[in-house]
Amino acid sequence: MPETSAAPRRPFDWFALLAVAVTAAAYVRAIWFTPPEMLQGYAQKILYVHAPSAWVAFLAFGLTALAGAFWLFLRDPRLDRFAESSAEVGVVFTTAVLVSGPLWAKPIWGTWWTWDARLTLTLFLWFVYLGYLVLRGVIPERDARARLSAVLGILGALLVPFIHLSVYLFRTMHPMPVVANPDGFQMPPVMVKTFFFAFFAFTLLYAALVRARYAFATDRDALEATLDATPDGGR
Amino acid sequence: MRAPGLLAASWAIARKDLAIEFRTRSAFLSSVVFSLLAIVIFYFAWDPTAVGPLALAPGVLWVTFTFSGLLAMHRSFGVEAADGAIDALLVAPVARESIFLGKALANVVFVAGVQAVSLPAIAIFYNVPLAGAWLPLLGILLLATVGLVAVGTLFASITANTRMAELLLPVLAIPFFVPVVMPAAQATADVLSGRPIAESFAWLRILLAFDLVFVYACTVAYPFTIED
Amino acid sequence: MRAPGLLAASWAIARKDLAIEFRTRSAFLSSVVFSLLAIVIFYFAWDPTAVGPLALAPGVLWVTFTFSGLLAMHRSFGVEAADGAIDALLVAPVARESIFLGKALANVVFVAGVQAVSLPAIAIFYNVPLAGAWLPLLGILLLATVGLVAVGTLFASITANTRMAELLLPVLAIPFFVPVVMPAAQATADVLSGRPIAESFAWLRILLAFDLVFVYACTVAYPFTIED
Amino acid sequence: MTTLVAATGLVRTFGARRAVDDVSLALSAGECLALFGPNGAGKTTVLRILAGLLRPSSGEARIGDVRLPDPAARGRVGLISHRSMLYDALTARENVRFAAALHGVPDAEEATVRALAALRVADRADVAVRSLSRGLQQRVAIARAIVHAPDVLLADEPYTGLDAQGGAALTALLRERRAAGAALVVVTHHLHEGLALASHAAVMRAGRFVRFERAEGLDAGRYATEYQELVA
Amino acid sequence: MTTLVAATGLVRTFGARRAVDDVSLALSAGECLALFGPNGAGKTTVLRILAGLLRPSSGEARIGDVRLPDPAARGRVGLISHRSMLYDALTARENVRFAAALHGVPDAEEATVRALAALRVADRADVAVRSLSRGLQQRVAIARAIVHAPDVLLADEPYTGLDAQGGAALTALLRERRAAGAALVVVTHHLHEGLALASHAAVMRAGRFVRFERAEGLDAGRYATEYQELVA
Ligand code: HEM
Ligand SMILES: Nc1ncnc2c1ncn2[C@@H]1O[C@H](COP(=O)(O)OP(=O)(O)OP(=O)(O)O)[C@@H](O)[C@H]1O
Ligand SMILES: Nc1ncnc2c1ncn2[C@@H]1O[C@H](COP(=O)(O)OP(=O)(O)OP(=O)(O)O)[C@@H](O)[C@H]1O
Ligand SMILES: [Mg+2]
Ligand SMILES: [Mg+2]
Repeated sequence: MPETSAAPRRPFDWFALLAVAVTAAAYVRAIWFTPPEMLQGYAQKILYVHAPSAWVAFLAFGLTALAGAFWLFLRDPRLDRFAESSAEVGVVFTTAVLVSGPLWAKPIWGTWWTWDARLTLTLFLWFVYLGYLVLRGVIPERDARARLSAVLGILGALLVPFIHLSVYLFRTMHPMPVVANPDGFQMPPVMVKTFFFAFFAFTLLYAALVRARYAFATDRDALEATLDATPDGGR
Repeated sequence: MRAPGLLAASWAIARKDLAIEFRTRSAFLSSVVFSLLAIVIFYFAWDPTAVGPLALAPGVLWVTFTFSGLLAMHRSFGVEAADGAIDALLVAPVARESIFLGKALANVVFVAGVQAVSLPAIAIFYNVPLAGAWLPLLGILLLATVGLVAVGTLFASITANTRMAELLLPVLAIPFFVPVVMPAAQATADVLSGRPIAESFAWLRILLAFDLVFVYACTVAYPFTIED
Repeated sequence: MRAPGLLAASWAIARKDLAIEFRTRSAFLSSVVFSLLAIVIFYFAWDPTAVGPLALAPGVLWVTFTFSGLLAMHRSFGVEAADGAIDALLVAPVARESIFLGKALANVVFVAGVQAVSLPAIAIFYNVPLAGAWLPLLGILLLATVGLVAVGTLFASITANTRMAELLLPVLAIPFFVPVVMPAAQATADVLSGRPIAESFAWLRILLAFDLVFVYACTVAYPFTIED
Repeated sequence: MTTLVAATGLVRTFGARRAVDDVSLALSAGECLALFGPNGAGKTTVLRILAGLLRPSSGEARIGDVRLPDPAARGRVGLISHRSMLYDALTARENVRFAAALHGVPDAEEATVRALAALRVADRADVAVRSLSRGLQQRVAIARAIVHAPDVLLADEPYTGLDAQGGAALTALLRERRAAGAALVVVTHHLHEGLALASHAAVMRAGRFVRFERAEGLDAGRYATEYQELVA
Repeated sequence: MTTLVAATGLVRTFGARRAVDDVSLALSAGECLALFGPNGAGKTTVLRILAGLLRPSSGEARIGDVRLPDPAARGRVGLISHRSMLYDALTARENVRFAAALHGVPDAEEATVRALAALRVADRADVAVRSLSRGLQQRVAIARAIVHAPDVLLADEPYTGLDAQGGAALTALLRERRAAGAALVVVTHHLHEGLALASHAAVMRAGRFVRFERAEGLDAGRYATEYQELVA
């Protein structure tokens, strides 16, 4: 067996640094330069983590499904690596929504959890993609893994509107969209600006995380290749 | 020698699956007993003084159908995986969609058979007046069963070849069952409490849309789950 | 070369089983997700305006544990049956009781691990105040789990070699689960509604008696389930 | 002569292991390839690709002039694999008849009876396959694979578990298929047995064909010696 | 010479079928019985009874002077069966080491390495058994069966799937076990292979031993002809 080569050294990830810096800036602005909300007080600051995380989670899963769909036709391993990375990052952000939401709910609604439509939808999204990751984990073979998880990713995307619809009919308590509200913005402009800044920051952060995770997947696949390609007595 | 068409092949596969299930009749019998037991254990898991049986019944019904359906769908690919028989299906000159349709058809028949027995049972145990509700209930059952089976059959095919099929199948499938089970249970509750079926149309529409989207999507997706 | 004693052999078998389960961690993760899903789908199966979550919680908890436990026990003999590995265990010079004890031990560990995650989840989702109820709940859980696993493991062994294990297991086991699940659910309900544990002693005594009788009986009965 | 099986540049990786590594072959009607090679050489993987069960990582396989996995190509193939591919709750007859139905065999009932008789299991045709001994199951598996008189027969260690009578029946059957214009690939570890059947012989090692030639006129003893050296 | 395996009047019925019908045999240390017979003759069933896996309908089997299925008797047996008896999620090493632990082998780790090396699968010892080819799995199954140096080795068509190297390794191993004073029963359909190994030879047919004799000095060619007639 050849010397196990260490993963190739990558140049410093300036992009990640930038993303972290912008996110930090968004927070500095949110915490010190944006007034607290009148009724909710400082608890409302959670919004700046909560809503952008939700946005990124949806984005991540949408892209996972898209990458899967393209994989089925192009069979390009890079698409699968992207789907894998995006799903994992998406689960992290969904978890952030599911943690920040209850943290916020406790002081505002007086309960950690309620079976509101949006909460439920988020929870099931989380389940679907946890399932996605588990499925990936039990299929050792790379092509089969890419193929089956692509199918699951696409069906998952089809599922979201149905869950949305059915839980919406069930009952709802969560604030209606504040930004994309037909009656116009319902936040003071300074808050709205901070709000969008945070969205932008989180989107950057998503891109940076996926990029790093993707690089890891590339290295891992390359490493597997060098390990396994060793001749082994004709077997 | 002409390869059989889509429907002929589906039918041959469904018949074979049903032959296996009914060979000893015990698979069907066990499924029925399983449903009955689930219904009974649900009864005992709750304090009947705290929760009225009529409020429990629709939920029990649908949770029971969900789990017994999952078992049936797990089995339907289990028999293929055991000695590699699925390979023989894949080598045969039938469209892969027909494998899916055949298995789904067998599953619908099987699950519907189980439901036909457990529905009256639940009516008796939980003292639910079914008399006037038969027809709407049948409609709900049919709509929901088709959706459950389509999704469940697809996922059973995905998980059949992993070493964790019986665990992974519910994990993957249950989130997809939510938009079926919830509307079905709500519509059932409405119907059982004597409200006119028109009030449940919103629920039924979800079910119908789900069936249309997922029967199609799963049939199209199935070939991708088996090629290797 | 001395054959290992009862406990050493049980331990070796339990370790092997846990190694298989945790090889990828996915078996455990799936079991946890399965429990969470069951908890959640139960919620949606019932109309929350008709049935309060606090009234539902104990039943949901125990039904969920029952089914996820059954899955774990089914798996534990499934891995033996797949390539005939159970034969290798039977040829080995270990007491047959130790096969039972080893598998049951692994199952208790596995099921308890799953419970450790799903208990807080149900507390959050169903808005159940666990704060003061931890200790009594733990006692109830332990007592009930031992009983469930003893009976479930035995029946999993019986059904493993039939071509219907996954159906037959619940059919055989659930009737035996009733005297565990009902007292456990009742005691849980009592504890959660803030009554002192002393009020549940009648239930706990049933659980304890069940454990004693069935751990012993199943250990003794096990060898008969495998001889051929 | 028409080419019935053609493979060009087949590669199949599992993870990073190249189980099959640049394999090409072509067989015409009436030809029979005996495929030899040590354990793990990739023989089964090649067969599964040719049956359309496994997608090659690169390269392509054709049956006649249809590319796999097109159903028209698959229907002409018969596969005998490591596993029985039978439903053990069904009887031998039901298993074989089901295969006949899937292939659209015109007189399924009669073809079933003939296939089972050819393998000498007609007398056990109506018990569940589960209660047959290993060799009897193998016979049923073979009957299932040939009930539709495939143009291409892929046999992975088909003699496994067969007794002398079963082996003779199988040999007769393989010869008959060849005579009827089918192309055969037979994987076996028994060089003499394989060479006696074959028109071509190939040796795989570490995923590659390291030898491929016409078998007629080969000296079996010498071939065996050379084989030992080749794969050592 | 101590009798290691003794069976008297074994009968085993499945429903109405007498799979084994009044079989008796006795083998001493260092003896090896080659067991021949057509498919469905009852060979596997006899082996499973001798391993303590199947209770005879009547008759009894002993290992040394302990009657089966007493654990003391079972522990001295090693079994190679039709099925691999491996946990396919575990690696070869883990499988074999687990078997060693169950048998109380003093230095389990070392015995494992030795067994895997003897079967020439040491280089694939650390991948899940699931991803090994059939022949490699068979090697691991054999390693598992002999890791505790059993006094009685029961081998049901043990050459199945093995290539030349694997077959040679197995033959060496069987000889070594014999030399070490074990008693062996080897079921095979290859008369020459079996006779070359054995001290005794037996032919089963329809559940009965129809021939049983010392193998040394038998003429293999003639034996084969007579066998054909016997089982025809
Ligand atoms: C308890 C768990 C919670 C979850 C899972 C959750 C989930 C979500 C999701 C998925 C979004 C973005 C998608 C959308 O706009 O539809 C969102 C946005 C938002 N959430 Fe929550 N939420 C939770 C709790 C809360 C609480 C307690 C509050 C405050 C009372 C809150 C206030 C908001 C606001 C203001 C938005 C922004 C709406 C917009 O984008 O227009 N959330 N939440
Ligand atoms: N699903 C799989 N996952 C990982 N590796 C695999 C898989 N299938 C086969 N392999 C590996 O590919 C190689 C070739 O396997 P294959 O089964 O084709 O060998 P073979 O020539 O048929 O061997 P044998 O004579 O033992 O049957 C082996 O090293 C095997 O371990
Ligand atoms: N579990 C069972 N149920 C019913 N019949 C059985 C069972 N096991 C074996 N038999 C029957 O008993 C007879 C002997 O089977 P056995 O497996 O011992 O044969 P064998 O000599 O090993 O054959 P082979 O060479 O094919 O392996 C066969 O007719 C078989 O069908
Ligand atoms: Mg092979
Ligand atoms: Mg046999």
